[in-house]
Amino acid sequence: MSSAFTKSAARNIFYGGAVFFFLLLVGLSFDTMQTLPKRDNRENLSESAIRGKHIWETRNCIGCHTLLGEGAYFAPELGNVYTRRGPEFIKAWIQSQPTGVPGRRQMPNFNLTDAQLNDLVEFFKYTAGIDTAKWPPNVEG
Amino acid sequence: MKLATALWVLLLILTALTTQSAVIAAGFLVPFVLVMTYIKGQVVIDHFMGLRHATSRLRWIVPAWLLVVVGGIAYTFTLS
Amino acid sequence: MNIAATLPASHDQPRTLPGDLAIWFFIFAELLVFGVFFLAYAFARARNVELFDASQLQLDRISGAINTALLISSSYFVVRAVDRIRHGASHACAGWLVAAMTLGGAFLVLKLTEFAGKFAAGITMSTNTFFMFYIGLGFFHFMHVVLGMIILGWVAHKAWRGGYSAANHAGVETGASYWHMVDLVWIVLFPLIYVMH
Amino acid sequence: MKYQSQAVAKPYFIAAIGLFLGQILFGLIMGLQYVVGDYLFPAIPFNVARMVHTNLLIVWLLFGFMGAAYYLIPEEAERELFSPKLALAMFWIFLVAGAATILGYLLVPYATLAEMTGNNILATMGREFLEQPLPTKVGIVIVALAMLFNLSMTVLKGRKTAINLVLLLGLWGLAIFFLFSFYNPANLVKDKFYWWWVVHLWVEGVWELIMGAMLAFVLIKVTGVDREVIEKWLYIIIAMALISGLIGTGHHYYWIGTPEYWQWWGSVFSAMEPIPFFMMTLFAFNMVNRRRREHPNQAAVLWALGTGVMAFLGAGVWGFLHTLAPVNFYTHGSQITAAHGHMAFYGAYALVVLTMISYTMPILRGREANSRKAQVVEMWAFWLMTIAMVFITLFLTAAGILQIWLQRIAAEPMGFMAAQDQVALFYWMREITGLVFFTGLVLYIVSFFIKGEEARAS
Repeated sequence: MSSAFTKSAARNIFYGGAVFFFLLLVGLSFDTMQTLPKRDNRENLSESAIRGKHIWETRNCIGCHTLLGEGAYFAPELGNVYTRRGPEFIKAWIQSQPTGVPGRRQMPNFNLTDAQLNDLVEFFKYTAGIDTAKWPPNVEG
Repeated sequence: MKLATALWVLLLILTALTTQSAVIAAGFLVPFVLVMTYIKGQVVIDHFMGLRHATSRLRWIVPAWLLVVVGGIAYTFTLS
Repeated sequence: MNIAATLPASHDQPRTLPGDLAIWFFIFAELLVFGVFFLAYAFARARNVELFDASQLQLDRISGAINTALLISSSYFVVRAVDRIRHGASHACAGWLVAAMTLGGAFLVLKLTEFAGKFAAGITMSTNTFFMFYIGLGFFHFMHVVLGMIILGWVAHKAWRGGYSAANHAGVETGASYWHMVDLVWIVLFPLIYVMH
Repeated sequence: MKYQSQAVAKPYFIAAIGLFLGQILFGLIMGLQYVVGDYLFPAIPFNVARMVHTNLLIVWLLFGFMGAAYYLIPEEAERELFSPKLALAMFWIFLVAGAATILGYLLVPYATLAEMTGNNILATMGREFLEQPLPTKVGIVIVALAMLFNLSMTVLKGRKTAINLVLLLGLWGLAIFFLFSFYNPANLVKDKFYWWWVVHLWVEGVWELIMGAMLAFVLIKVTGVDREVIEKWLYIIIAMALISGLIGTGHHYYWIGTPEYWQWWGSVFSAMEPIPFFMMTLFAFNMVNRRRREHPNQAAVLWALGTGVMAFLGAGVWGFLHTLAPVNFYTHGSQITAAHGHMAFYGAYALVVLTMISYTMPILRGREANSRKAQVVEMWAFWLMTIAMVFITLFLTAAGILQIWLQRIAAEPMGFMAAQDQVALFYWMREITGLVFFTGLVLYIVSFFIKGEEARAS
């Protein structure tokens, strides 16, 4: 006797399972949103840092760098760059690009003003303060 | 159905024993509770789910699951 | 009750897995998830015994035990329901299923009371690893009870309207198998999280 | 071709292949920039090349999905498409919008592009894979909605099969989850959290429905196995995909500021994600073994089997490799991710679109199958591309392991660029393998122009 295996049962399991696990995802996301204030460093999300995030986005920095491990893997992790390098180094580095060393990877110069550089650094400072469960493993990112 | 009813009573007794066992001697607790759990699980699998009489090639999966889970839990209690 | 009725129907004819094979894929997947979570709990506990033991003391073991009894009994009622439909007794089948669902509902109420107490005490999934498992796994199982009740309700409704017969009742077995799985998982979950230390 | 309106699929497929070629060309540029850092600088900086590479991938896959849907839905619904004209109009809108976007990336500095296209009104740009300017994003939504209207009307008035319902559901999900790309909060953690509701819920959620439906459709056609059998397995496989994949989103929530319980939830559920892919492989081989006919288009059968195997390897095995939180702690944001990304996208999505193209294109061109000669070339293309992709993945994996060791584990951790210099050899090997892949792709395109006598069922 062959086992009963009907398309309608399979379909019900698909729809039921999909709804069930989507609701679970929504539930966990809801809890995450409740917990985030303790972890996401929102108290340091200043106007300046918000402007910095805008600069980060409109220069497509994610096209080369990672931020908290997400992005391209062509250039260093910047989620913790504030800790690794400090504000002055970051600004000087951005201003001195591209290095023009033959054969080396090049970063474009975005001609940022001092105010924009400060905003970007504020954004990195805010990012470095996010509780990332101790990632990355060390300061090199 | 008499069998099922008897097993139902058995399961309730084993549950009561599991709950009360928390106050018995500590060293004895874990093996006792695990054996209770294993018996209860096997009863549900065999007689409630009805896998004892199933002929499918897949029927071993659920008892194997119970064995692995209970065995794995038992193992971790030997670690500490 | 005639002689045939006292014997499990399965003795008469060899059967494959009860119900529809499709539900068994779902059951296997669910068991896998729960199994991995149980072992994860056990290994996490072994690495942090004091924390787990101390946190466990805050649980209401009696509430957990009552809930175990409720689920086991409802599982038994479902067995009765399947037995009835095998004899073509649609209304009796639906009655037993409603009884099982009532106990499931009681489980949900008790569980919610338990959770409400924990939330009132400021305990969340992020409190510590023990409570991550207690609340997370408890809630996950809670959702399974809800889903199981929806399935049973659907089956009961169809049974009441005469949608199943002694010859054709795979749908009842399908729902029953899922409900027994929910019960089986709780049978392991209760001693693991509430009792063993 | 059973219905005249299915012909609208053809331009979609041609565009898809053209954009695929573009994607690979930019991939080669990037691969070279990994080792010759100043190659094409400042004309095409790496970030621009990457944006073009990934956006072309997304757009050609979308073209492929749309073309496949316009072919598949009428055939399954057993009626003409609701409006072939609308479908054709959407094709041109999407193509022009896509081309304009790519040209925008290449010709205008990104910040200027952002300013020109209203990013200051609603900032959505500059996030990985969602770099498109606001008008493009709105365009994608409009094109998707027009397509969904068109297809839904077709299905509503026609036969409803599991395959066209699942495909339609996948496409609706694709459109709905894309809406999260318009949500870009200043809070970086929230930004990233909901960014994954587009990216993850696409590739490990609704796209799997699209993929499953397309694969099931082709399998029914080329094997002649009973629809009932194929459709119930389709439901079970996609059920498993969503059961594991929805909470599997958690494997992206380990280190971005989200609560730490995601390490447990993400690990447990994403560890199950290989299961549906494994089932899909078994499913494809099983159905082919149980075939009731020898379809003359053997190339399509090869692509279908290849999809099963490569999706399992790329998405399943390579995903599992670094999905558990304790492993991911070290591999997160390394070349391991790149390795997985390449093989998963190729194995699951590029191959399923190519399967669909391989099956439908001869029919769209008025024959059941291409000539033996053309099919042989097509199969060569399959093997070249697939083997090249396996090696690209292996080299990137090797690069990743070495990178992680030097940069994250060694007692004296190296800086990022110092570690990159150490793994340059693997990048060179990847680039060479990339050329092999490119050769395969050229051969694939050539196969469309090879004539000869139509292959017949044996």
